[in-house]
Amino acid sequence: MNTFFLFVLLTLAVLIGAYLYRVLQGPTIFDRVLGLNGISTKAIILLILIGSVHERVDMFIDISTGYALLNLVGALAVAKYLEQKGLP
Amino acid sequence: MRPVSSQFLLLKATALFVLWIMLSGSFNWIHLLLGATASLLIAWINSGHSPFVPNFRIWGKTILFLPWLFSRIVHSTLHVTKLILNPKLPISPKLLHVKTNLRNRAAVVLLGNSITLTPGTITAEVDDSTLIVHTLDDVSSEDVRSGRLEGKIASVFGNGDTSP
Amino acid sequence: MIFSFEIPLLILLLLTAAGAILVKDLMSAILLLGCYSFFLSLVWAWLGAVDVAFVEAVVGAGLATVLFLLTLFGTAPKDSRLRRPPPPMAALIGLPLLGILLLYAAKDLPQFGDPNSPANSHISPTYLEQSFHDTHTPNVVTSVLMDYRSLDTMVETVVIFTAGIACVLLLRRKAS
Amino acid sequence: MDVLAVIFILAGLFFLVVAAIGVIRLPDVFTRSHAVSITDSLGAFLMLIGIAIHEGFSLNVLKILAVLALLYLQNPVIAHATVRAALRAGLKPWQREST
Repeated sequence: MNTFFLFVLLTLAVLIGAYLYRVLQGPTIFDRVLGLNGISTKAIILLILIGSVHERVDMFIDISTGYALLNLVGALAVAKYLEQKGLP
Repeated sequence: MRPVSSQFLLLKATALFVLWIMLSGSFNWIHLLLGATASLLIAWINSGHSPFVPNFRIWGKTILFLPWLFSRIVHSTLHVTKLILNPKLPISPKLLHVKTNLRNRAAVVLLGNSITLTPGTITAEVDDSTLIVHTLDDVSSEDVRSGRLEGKIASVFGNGDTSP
Repeated sequence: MIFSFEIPLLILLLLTAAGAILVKDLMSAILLLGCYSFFLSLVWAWLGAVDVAFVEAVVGAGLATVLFLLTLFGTAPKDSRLRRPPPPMAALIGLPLLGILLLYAAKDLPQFGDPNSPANSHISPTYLEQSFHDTHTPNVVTSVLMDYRSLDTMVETVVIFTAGIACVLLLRRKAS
Repeated sequence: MDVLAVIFILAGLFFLVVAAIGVIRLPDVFTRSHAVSITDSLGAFLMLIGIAIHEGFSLNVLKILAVLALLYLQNPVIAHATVRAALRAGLKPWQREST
């Protein structure tokens, strides 16, 4: 089972690379924001998976919950900022 | 400032308290007391912000609505998956202006959220009676254009659409 | 097995850091820094340092992004593009040399998780066994931070408090 | 039990891969946001349910379900905020040239 989880973790890391390409490359700033949102969803999944590998899921879920809640605040702040300032 | 609905306050405090128990995982009485105090305090501090007055009668119907929404999500996810994996990328994105007859603000919020949650359609702008929806192609926007989703939500909220 | 997931994470970390330095406008740099601290928190989580990962995720990825954005709100002119001079020659040569030196020195450090290293054979067991007897605090991390290192933590708190006051003074709405 | 968990996780992984391909392939912000919403809706759901099955019944399952509910509540809000900001900033949605 651990080998399987490692495989899933590595695949997710590669997928994060795809989103990171969008963040680094993205023609507009909104592509970057979108990539960041995708990465943060993966982050939550990855944290829980890592917890499952370490068999301490309870602690890792607390991290992912906190991360998800603050991610909402951050993403809304970014969107608000871009709405007011327009395209850079 | 509108008067604080005590029902709503208690509801918020209960939700926060459940979150507290889940995160702490301890049933020690001092932890429970601290959690209850903190959640009541937070709910009281934040009581001035919410424009919604909860309507407990529709909750059962809302929970019944969710499985239907989930089936639509699965359906359109499969559709969008086919679109993306198709080498020719047969998409024809466009912006739709959708008029809605829903007058209840909570209903409009639920409509917008359901549209966004379904892959293939995303709410780009919400006005009082118009939603601007971006769609990936005509198949994925069928529920929105035919008014099926709106009909379902209207039936959740009953026909008492009079309260704005 | 422990190292095979770190390598892709570290590659992502390096890419993000390079991107944050090379990117052309401040907003993108902020987003990339958010990404960066998220990857860092994943590395901490993978190493088993859960509380460090928690702080990194909450403060680094969440709070710092919002604070940077508030700063941009308050200060940025219309054009927030970065114009940076080319790096000085000394830095271009000196920093890689320093990095190589550090890597060379790191070879002599004990292996990660080595049970015979001094940290694991003397210090950690002492703290783990004695801290409750000394301080009556159930959490070892808390007892180290708040009791053994209390002066250090107090001065840190002073620094953070000062920074907080400065933030409030800068960001508060003008009374008009 | 573990077989079921593996099936769920692999199915979730499939949708995550599709979403990543979509994020790379699709032409503009609006269409890409659809690809991201696949991840949020079904990929994360299947993945987290798989992990919950693997964990067996305990308080952790409740926590995982809470994270899932949180994702379902917040992701539409984030996607909507981003797309609205893009629209208000004056970005034009991509359209096929031939039509």
